[in-house]
Amino acid sequence: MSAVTEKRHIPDRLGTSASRLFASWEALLLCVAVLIFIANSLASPYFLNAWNLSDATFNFTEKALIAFAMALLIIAGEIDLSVAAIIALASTAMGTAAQMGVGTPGIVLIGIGVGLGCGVINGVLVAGLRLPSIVVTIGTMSLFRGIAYIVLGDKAYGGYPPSFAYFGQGYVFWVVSFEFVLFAVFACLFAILLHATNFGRRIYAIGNNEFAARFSGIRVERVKFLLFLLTGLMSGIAAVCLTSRLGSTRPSIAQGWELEVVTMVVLGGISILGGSGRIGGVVIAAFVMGLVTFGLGLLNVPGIVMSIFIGLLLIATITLPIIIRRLRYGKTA
Amino acid sequence: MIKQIFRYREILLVIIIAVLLAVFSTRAPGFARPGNLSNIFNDTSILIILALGQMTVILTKSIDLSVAANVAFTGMAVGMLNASYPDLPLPLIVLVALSIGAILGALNGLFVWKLNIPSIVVTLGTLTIYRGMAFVLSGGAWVNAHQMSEPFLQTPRQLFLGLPVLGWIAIIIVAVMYLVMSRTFLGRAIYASGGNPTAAVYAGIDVGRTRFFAFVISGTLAGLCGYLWVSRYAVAYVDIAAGFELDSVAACVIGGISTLGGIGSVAGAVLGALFLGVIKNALPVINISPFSQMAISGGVIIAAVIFNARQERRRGRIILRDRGASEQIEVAA
Amino acid sequence: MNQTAALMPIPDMPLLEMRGISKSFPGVKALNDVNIALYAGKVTALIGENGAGKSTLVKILTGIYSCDEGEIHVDGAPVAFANAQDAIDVGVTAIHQETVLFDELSVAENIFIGHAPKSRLGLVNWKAVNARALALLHSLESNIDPRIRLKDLSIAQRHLVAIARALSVDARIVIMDEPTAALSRKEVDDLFQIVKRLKAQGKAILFISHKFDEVYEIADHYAVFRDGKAVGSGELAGVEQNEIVKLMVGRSVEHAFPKVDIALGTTVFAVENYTHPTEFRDISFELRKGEIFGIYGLVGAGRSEICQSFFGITQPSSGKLKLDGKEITVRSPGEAINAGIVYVPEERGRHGAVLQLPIYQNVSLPSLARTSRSGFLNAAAEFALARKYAERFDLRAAALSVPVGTLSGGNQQKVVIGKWLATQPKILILDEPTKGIDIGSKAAVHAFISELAGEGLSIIMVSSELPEIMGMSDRVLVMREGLSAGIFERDSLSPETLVRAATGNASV
Amino acid sequence: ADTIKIGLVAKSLGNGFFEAANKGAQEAAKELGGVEVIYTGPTSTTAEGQIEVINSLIAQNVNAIAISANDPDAVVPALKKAMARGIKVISWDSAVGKDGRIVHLNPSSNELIGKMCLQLAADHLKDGKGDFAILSATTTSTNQNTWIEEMKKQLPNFPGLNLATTVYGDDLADKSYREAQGLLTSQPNVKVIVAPTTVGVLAASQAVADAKKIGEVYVTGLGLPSEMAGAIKSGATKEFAIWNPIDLGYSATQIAYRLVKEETDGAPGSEIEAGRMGKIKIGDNGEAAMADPFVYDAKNIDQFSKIF
Ligand SMILES: Nc1ncnc2c1ncn2[C@@H]1O[C@H](COP(=O)(O)OP(=O)(O)OP(=O)(O)O)[C@@H](O)[C@H]1O
Ligand SMILES: Nc1ncnc2c1ncn2[C@@H]1O[C@H](COP(=O)(O)OP(=O)(O)OP(=O)(O)O)[C@@H](O)[C@H]1O
Ligand SMILES: [Mg+2]
Ligand SMILES: [Mg+2]
Repeated sequence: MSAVTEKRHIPDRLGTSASRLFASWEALLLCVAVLIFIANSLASPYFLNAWNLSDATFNFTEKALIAFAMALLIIAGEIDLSVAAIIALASTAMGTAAQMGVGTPGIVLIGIGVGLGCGVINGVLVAGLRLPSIVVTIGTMSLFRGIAYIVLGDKAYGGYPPSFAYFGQGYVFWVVSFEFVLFAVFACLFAILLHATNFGRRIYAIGNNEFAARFSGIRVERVKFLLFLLTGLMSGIAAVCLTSRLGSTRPSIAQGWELEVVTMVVLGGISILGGSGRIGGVVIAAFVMGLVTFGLGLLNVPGIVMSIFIGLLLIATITLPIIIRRLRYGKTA
Repeated sequence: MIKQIFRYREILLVIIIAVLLAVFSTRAPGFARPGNLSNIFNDTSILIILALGQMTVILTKSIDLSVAANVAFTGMAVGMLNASYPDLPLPLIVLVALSIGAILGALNGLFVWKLNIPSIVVTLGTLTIYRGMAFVLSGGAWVNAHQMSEPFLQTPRQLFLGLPVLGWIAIIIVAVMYLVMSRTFLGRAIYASGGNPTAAVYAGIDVGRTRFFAFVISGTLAGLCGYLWVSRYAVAYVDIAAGFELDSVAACVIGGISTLGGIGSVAGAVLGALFLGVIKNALPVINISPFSQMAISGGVIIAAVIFNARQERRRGRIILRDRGASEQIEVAA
Repeated sequence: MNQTAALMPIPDMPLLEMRGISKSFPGVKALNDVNIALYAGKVTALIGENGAGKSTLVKILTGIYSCDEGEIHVDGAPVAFANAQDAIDVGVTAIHQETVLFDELSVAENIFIGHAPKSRLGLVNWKAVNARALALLHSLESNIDPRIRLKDLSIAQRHLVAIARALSVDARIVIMDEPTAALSRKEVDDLFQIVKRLKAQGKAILFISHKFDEVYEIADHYAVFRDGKAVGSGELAGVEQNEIVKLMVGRSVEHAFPKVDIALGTTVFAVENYTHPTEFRDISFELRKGEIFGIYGLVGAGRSEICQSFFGITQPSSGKLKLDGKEITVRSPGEAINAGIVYVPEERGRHGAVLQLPIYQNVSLPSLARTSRSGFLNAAAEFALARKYAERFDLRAAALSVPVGTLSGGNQQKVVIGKWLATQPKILILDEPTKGIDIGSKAAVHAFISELAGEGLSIIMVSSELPEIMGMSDRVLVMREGLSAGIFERDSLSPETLVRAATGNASV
Repeated sequence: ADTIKIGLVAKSLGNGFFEAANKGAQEAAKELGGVEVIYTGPTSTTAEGQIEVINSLIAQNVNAIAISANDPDAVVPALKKAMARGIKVISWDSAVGKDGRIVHLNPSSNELIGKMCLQLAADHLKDGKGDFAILSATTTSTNQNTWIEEMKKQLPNFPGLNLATTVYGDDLADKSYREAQGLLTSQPNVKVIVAPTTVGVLAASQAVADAKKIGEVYVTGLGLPSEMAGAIKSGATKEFAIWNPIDLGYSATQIAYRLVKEETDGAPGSEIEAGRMGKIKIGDNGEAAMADPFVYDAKNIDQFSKIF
């Protein structure tokens, strides 16, 4: 090593060994999903039935739509806890429109528009005024749902046009629901956006080091603003699906979804501290959560006990790799 | 000292609360009577205690979303204990409450300390687990007033110098927490671990262990609140204290505790909780439609966040170089 | 602090000895079977290239990392440190390479955190803490109020606090990891006074620096690390600098700054009466094609701020910028990059690189618009770009896909400079380009800067190092407290004039 | 033959009222033989939770679903799907929109409940004259809203009785308590608080007791004896009413069974055999009503608080 003048060759990548691939989060999660699938089919004779499995997808498709956008937001180091409240507000707006006799296309546009509008508000507060997103969205969470309560009070809106039911209850072919198709399409779109575009790369840069990203000419505020907009948009779309599925709107709609969406994202391997994670993980996590709730539902396990399982699953999937790594490499790793 | 700079903000909060009280009492003559004020304080006691626990955790750059679930589980446990063994002396029951709370808090803390899992993930998981455990423990059944023993129900209600014991407990906790935060090694370690974790390691502070203790404090206080809650409302059921995790965070934020850790004071947390308490109590009294309450609290939280950020910014030194690790204010808009 | 002569150990038995220390990080053997000894009343200088393992040794010695193999002996008895507190208890204290202090706590709290005097009830006695902090700061010739928050101090004052913190422990072994990197000459002199006093008190001192003049000024012993191994040590007196450099890099290094004289072209960049409400006022200068324009000043003079305002990070309140004769406004780094102005920041870990992302992604980050096709990433183009600059700088890394954070400081700096050159700028602003870089890499960076200027790039270079400023610049702007203290032509540069202008004091 | 599976869906699990209804359902199942009652429900009172529960019941090929709905409209699509797959659906306690079920079994008629609440309020006031306030559950609870509506409708029949205000405690103990406390402060004329929900009566009684206003302000409404025993003892409540949830669960199971067995089609006007409850007559809109609410007071509370 004495003659330093000769240029070293630096390889592009270190070899990706098979063991590394298997140690990835997605692989682990996939195993969990398969295990749960097997356990479910053993535990209940009703599980392996096309229609039942199709019904099971409704457990997660709407939440997953939001989770995709939330994943991007969390990778960028922000969070949006107001998503469920956005659904409530968007649904209320759609209900109001339906009462006034607006047709299905108009209702859908209004729902998505309100979602976008809420996204703009969050975006302005967080990106524009540089406020911490976790508290801002705790605030807008109360605000958005609060407005829904002011509008609706103790009333409910129903009376949506029959054609509106398609978004939440329609099937594209055989057992494949419209919602599931929407889920699949958005999964691909978001995967491309995050992993194959400059925009996606910038999200990672911001999440890892906001200052360095800014110094690299990335317009951090604009990216964050767009991400809040995107989250609002996806919440709007989820609101359309959910409202269509329920056929009615009450201000308490989608209560508590924000935590389930965040759980889905984190279970999908997105680091809550920002900067790392992949969409594929979120997709698998959606299935895992859907399978767990549906499987336990078939056994008539109460919802709150299911949530214990989800909570345990969340902690276990995060803890296990750490413990395994410790056992293998010792404490410093 | 930290407090010097922040004194301004806390005095401001006091003024705002006073103004609120004045405004409300013009709408409802009875509102500002000492009796009612002590009522409000008493009613807010539980939130104050929870906010102090939350503050401790937030100061270390973590968050405890499981406090409300901890209250529910502990409350249910001591409620059932009291119902089945009415003769157990109250001090023992309180000790049990504190211990259960501390154990649940310690569980959170262990994951954060030993496995280095981000607190938001851990407590998101335990939030559902603890509440689920309350359901499993009780089978969903309630513990009602007539099943509870006289001392269990009445002790926190005893008047002492015009204020119920519940209020005095809050005052004692505030005093103890003030001492802990300002005069003990642990207190300094908590500020240091949140303000600059790397520097804390270099200073010989075990950041993980400090966080662990913060979670134990938060859990213990939540356990205490579990008993106080059940006794105050004379009923224990699975859903008690629903939503209090966010209320306690909101109280901290309003009180100027930075969600990025290391900044904030006991007085801030107390005032933040009182602020929320006054609003919550005032709305029904001044006949604001119950439907607008939620929107109003949301608006208030957002306003407080914006205000706090303004304060932070205006506080800049003669030279604008004052950039906390938190945000780079001068960076291009 | 009341060290008495009775406690002084026998001089030739080492006060502290580290034997056979090894430490690995994933993919790197940072220390390999290292032995080092520190003696009471002696300063040992630890010298080595970037990434040689110096800071790693310091961290092991202060209980922040645990070593994989090896043992530490103090006074001949083995010790083990589970955490930083254990090391403090044994009497080891350190000024670390990074400033590791608490912005939100007061100066006194910063100094005494972890070992504050307590009252009988076990509660901290703040009065006593403040008083002791004040006394300590006085002994350092500083009049900082111990009650104000660290946030409100200047960088140099913070360093003093860090030093006071290290001294507040009644330690026998004092470690200083590049303590002078951010200090002006005057403050370095003050620090050296303290070091001499500590020496006289019989403490053992480990001193790490890349600056040989300082090493020769203060050290008694030396130890040289190369690639994680101790390759030489002994008494410094009588050892030539060149011999040490040879040990360090395995060859001798040209010492002269390779500034090549080139004919300067037309004015490409002009700054007129640039003013910021609080940071700087009335700065004017012109930059020509191929010119290296130095900006000199003490830390906190506002050099970084003015450069950052050219780059759109901060906004001036008045004044004009002209690029190629046309007036421009730069509102964001993005606009600056598009205009061809780039800035290599001073704090590379915080502002320069995204440490968690791979090398190639860091290099391509500001150039994504060029390496991508209609917004979609093109990994091949990114690798090609990164490879180009990695080879040009002789980057040392396992692969282009490893995170930048795993590289040593010097190699990180290479990535950061490469990242900016990859945007093919017209004007390159370098803020302390060789801060904390070893002598070998430093020469390479200097050669490269010259080469770039030769290619017609206009360069603004901020530096606190006189030899660097004098060796590299065509002209030098000296700043003092946000104001211009004069622009000096290359042939009128002398250490005296520059320092006098920078300090406003004739007697330095 | 295969056992008949009936899904009994509660508004939420853990609520004493529904637990009692389940007791009745199990009793009916035993009586009928060959019947398995799956008692289930979401853990919080949401429509979404109930839809998931309904989906899993459909997946288990149950023969009938008997539901107390959290939202009359939101569960309809899911229930329609169930009916499309040959499952007989009825609602009980809290109704489902007409398209979503065959029969709805009211615990009592809504008029009667409204009247009962007003009667209870009047009983607590001197000469039956004065102000009272309503402390309800959530703003979206179907039955509470219907009953409040009925109360307002029948108010003219009680001259001198004046409804001061209606507040909502969301079926949360702390919120209800605070609302009650607010009433005590802001509405000094209110002498009776009527809460048509157990959580509400309980919290209001506690608030009255804590404000030392026992004997001055009374709390009444609809509650379970086991939960209300304390309030009666403290004197904050003199009497309250409730129908019998055991009978309700019993009848719902009976009706579901008959529908599955196709002994009846549940059309308006038909009569359905319901074991010890006798015959239940299906009225307009496919609704049937059980008995009058029963009033509990200090004399009989101990006897009933042990049962439900
Ligand atoms: N936490 C870490 N994780 C992985 N690698 C590390 C870590 N810390 C140091 N290293 C590696 O260990 C080696 C020694 O680093 P160290 O910081 O000790 O160098 P140094 O001699 O202090 O260099 P400099 O002069 O640049 O400060 C380098 O290759 C570095 O990349
Ligand atoms: N008085 C101060 N208070 C707080 N921070 C300061 C102060 N002075 C300097 N700093 C910090 O040091 C950095 C450098 O300051 P500035 O740009 O004014 O100095 P400089 O002349 O560029 O010196 P250098 O680059 O050598 O540090 C600033 O970005 C700022 O964060
Ligand atoms: Mg180093
Ligand atoms: Mg600088």
